[in-house]
Amino acid sequence: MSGLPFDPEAIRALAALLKETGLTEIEVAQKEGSIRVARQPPGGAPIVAAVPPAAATSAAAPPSLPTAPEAEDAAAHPGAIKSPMVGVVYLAPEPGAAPFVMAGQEIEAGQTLLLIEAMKTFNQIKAPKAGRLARVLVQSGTPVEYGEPLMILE
Amino acid sequence: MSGLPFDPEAIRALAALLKETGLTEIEVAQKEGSIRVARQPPGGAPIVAAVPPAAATSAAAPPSLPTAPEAEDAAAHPGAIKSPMVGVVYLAPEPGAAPFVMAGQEIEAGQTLLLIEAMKTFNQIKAPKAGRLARVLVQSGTPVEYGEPLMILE
Amino acid sequence: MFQKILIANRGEIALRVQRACRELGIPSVAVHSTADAAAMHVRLADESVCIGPPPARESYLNTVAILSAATITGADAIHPGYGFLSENAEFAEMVEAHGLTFIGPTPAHIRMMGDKIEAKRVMQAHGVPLVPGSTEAIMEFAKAQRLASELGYPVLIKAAAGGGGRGMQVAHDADELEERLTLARAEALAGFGNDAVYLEKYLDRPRHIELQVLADEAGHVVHLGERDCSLQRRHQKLLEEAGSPALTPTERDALGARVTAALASIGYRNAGTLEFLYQDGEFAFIEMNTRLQVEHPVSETITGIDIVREQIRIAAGEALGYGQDDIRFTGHAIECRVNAENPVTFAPSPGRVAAYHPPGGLGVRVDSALYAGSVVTPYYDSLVAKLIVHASTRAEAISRLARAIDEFAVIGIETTLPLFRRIADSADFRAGSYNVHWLERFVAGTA
Amino acid sequence: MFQKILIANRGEIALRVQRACRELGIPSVAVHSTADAAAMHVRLADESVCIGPPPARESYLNTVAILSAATITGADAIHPGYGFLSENAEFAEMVEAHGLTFIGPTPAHIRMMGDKIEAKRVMQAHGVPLVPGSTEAIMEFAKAQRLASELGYPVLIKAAAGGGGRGMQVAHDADELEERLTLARAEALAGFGNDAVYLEKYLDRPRHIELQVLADEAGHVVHLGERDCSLQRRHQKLLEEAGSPALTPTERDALGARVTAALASIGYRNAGTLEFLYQDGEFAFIEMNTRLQVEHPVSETITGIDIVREQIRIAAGEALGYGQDDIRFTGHAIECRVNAENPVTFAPSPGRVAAYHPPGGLGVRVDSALYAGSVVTPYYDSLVAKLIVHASTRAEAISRLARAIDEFAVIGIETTLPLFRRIADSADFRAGSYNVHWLERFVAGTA
Repeated sequence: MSGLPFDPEAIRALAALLKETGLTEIEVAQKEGSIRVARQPPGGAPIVAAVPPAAATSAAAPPSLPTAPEAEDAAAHPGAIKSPMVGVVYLAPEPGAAPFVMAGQEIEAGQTLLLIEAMKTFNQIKAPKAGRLARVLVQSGTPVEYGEPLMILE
Repeated sequence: MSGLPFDPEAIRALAALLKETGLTEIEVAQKEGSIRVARQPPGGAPIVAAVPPAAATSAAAPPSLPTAPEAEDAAAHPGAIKSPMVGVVYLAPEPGAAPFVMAGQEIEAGQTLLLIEAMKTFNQIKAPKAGRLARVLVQSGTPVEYGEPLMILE
Repeated sequence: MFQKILIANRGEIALRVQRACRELGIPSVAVHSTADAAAMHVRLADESVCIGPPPARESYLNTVAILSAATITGADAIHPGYGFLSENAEFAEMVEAHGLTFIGPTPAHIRMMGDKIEAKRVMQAHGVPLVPGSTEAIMEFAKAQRLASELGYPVLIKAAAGGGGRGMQVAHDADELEERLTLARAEALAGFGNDAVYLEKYLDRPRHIELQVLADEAGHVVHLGERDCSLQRRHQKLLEEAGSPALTPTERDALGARVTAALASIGYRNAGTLEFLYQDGEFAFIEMNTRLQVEHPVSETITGIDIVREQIRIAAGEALGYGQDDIRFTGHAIECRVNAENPVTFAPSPGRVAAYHPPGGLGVRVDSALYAGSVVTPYYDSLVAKLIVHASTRAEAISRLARAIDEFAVIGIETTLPLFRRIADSADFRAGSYNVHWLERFVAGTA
Repeated sequence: MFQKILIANRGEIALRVQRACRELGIPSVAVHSTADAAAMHVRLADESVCIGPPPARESYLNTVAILSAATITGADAIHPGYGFLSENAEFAEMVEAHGLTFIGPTPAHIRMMGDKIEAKRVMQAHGVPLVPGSTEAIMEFAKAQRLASELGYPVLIKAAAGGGGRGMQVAHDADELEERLTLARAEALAGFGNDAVYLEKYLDRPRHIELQVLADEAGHVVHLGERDCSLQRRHQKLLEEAGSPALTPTERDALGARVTAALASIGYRNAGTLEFLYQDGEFAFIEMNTRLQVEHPVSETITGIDIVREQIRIAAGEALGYGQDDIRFTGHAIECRVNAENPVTFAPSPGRVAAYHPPGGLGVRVDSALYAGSVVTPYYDSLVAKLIVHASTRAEAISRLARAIDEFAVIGIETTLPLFRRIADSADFRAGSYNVHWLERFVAGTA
């Protein structure tokens, strides 16, 4: 016996049955537990069971610090520099000064990209590698969450 | 028997029924557990998984008047004679008498097949067409629900 | 106590009664039409019997099928819920003729209160105030004319066999009277098989206030306080609260004393509700419902008394075991009737519920037979859930209602939840200043 | 009142606090780790801030991130929930140093009660009975030996900086004492960074009974009655009820009077809970929790008081506005902590919740952050839902609990619901005859 908390043979057999019968879903429930297998039909829509409760309540206030679709895309970018902390972003060493870096610029590894202030402490965020700074996604003086994409370094 | 924690034949039979009836989902629940099969219509909408609340609670009492898989099959049979009312079935005109009809027998349209007693009234159930009585699905003296298959007339 | 109870209903109220049975340790039987084979009250049932095809007339109103189902399952009592057969005296008699117990009042009391003219006569005889009007059927125009000019226009013409607001006509002046009277009688005949009508003074801005009562077989009667059900659309209640924002405890106590004395006099038993119009500090009895009501949870919430449990106990011959002084009213409760309807047009919205997530937390109760994957069919009432909130004060209850509605997810069908969210925010509702006409105006945007 | 409250927690308690904020009309900020980006407390939030990666140390215990989140969102108060930073005096000080309000007691009181030896000294000085034992740290074996023989074996060795049952050792006789003492000190050092321990007489069959208190800044203190939390496994509470089946109202009132007087003397404010062992009719104080507790809903249920709302009001400087005499105890309440664990082995069961359907109806409350499609991660506590029932009597509450469990569907993960179903059926539990050791034996099949 496999020691797994389920019977892999049973799942394989159900999967074969799915294929054989052309079904898209089989669920078997017994005293010991239940197994459900599903297969997406070719070209079909995904089978999703979960609808977020919040989706129903248009009355609910939208979250602030919204993640714009643009930011979502950016977060998935392999060259995204993400915020390592919650705080406020500063793109220049002091008000009125020139920014540390600008979009389009070639960056060296370890070069300071921006500052994040958290609890009165300014933390330097440095380039993890050399590359071209494709985009700056945040504005000076704005708050950022943990994990929020700040810049794209290609 | 396969030793699998479910009956592949049952699933195949349900799959065939799905196809035959044009349904997209069949769920059969019994004391021992439940089986659910679903098939997405070609190019159809996503199937949202509905899990019966009761499935979680093995402590819940099983429904009485359970619909056996046999009865499920029979109900889908085109020659099924279904009960037009709730009541108690009698296969013979009186205790000890010969039954109105027996399996294997050729039946004429309008011939009395059985009685259903509802509120002290005995209602004759007659053959809707001529044919061979393939199966008798109920026993004399047992209760039936509305729509429950009684006999198969082929 | 009963061995097994058959629940002759469907939807949330079948589930409500099933829960009470389960908590009393009594097995129950669910009955259902073929359309409801996968309904929640069937899924969670100890036992279930399919009693007919989708039309209610052939299933939930099919007395023979229901009594057969009780016989074959060995049930010894039937709970009718509300609607369907719950106020059908003939059915109650049939149940008793079969040696089973009807969980409700006697057939005689159902019949007495089912005749709205007779109900008014009885209540008047026992000191309950009425709306000024006729206490007998008006069959001649001349008599109607005489009475209407005595009462002063506008007058309301109501069917003696009606109830719940069905088959009513308003005559605004003498010129309209004959036409309205003819119309009302025709409607009454078509709707109830009886063209007897009666006249009442038409109140222009009443609240609908009703009193929940419980009475045991030994003649002990208590009331569980009032419910304000003034938020109505086309005479259908949509939101109820207990207590009424318009009533003082003194007014409640005075009305309660009068009503419980009247019911004790006529020997009423089990649960019942007396409905009143309330305007200018005066109550006027309009009708009595001899059954459990949709809005019973608000009374349960403020008193802590399980009304369905009490119905069953009383029907089994048990004594109430407490008096009026033992009943305490705690905080404020509001119920919203969540219907499967468009919240603006009120067009029915049957369909498959793709996702369902009720609100939770402190002071929130949901009575619903919905579940993810369930289907709201077009055959029956559009009520799919009742959201009940409880809090120390009315203001807190309204805040709780708003947050609970915001959490309530019913995906796949339209519901009236957004309407209730708007009501919760409205200044008039928050101030408690509304009458039976307010909601129509609010919906029309003129409140 | 506050302009905006940051809720420094997750799961059901974050949702609980969020609901209270919403009902008070106060916007709130949810914080979350990356693992909780789709969690219910984030989905329903007015505003949310991701504060770190999954490990609690880097997110929910990350004081800098939480204070930064409060700063950037403009929150003026922080509610810590329970667990995490809720009893961290340094955090409370930091919050106040930043000009924000910590919704809880003063840092000084958190610190006082965080030192379990100091807490006992303070309570003793104010007339609250203790378990016989040392009221100072035991650092030498000789001293421990002398005290243990005075108390009589078995004795319990506890960490001064511990609490909640963590880091305890039992010495059954003199031979075991040195070994157990050494072990306890090593555990205390590893677990709490402080090897101070103390000795208590080991009670063989106590109940765990605790008293919920509320105190405003003006020094008004009330208690909301007791909770019986004797159903524990490995010192973790699994089921709590109010009131205790073992206590009389007179005992409750006497203990309450003593405790509220003691807290008034030390100037305690906000919510708190005093935990006692109760055996042979005697109470013995063991520790005080200076925060909201998981099981607070049972007290809310029997008193009608919204404890989280009160915490917020008190922190904003508002007066309680009611005295002890205004608090009424109505009916009986039971809470089950539904954990994502195998109900037999208690192995954690993280995973995706395929379907979720909480029970409804009269007297049922569910506090849970689960929803269909939500994911129970392996990073945090296994508590996924609290099921709370209320009824007129304890017997009815148990029946209601059983039927509610039968309706509760959580598909995709294992939960402890089946265990609670078995408990509801057990004769010992129904009789109320259990102590803190009962559940371990019940689970082992020897109860």
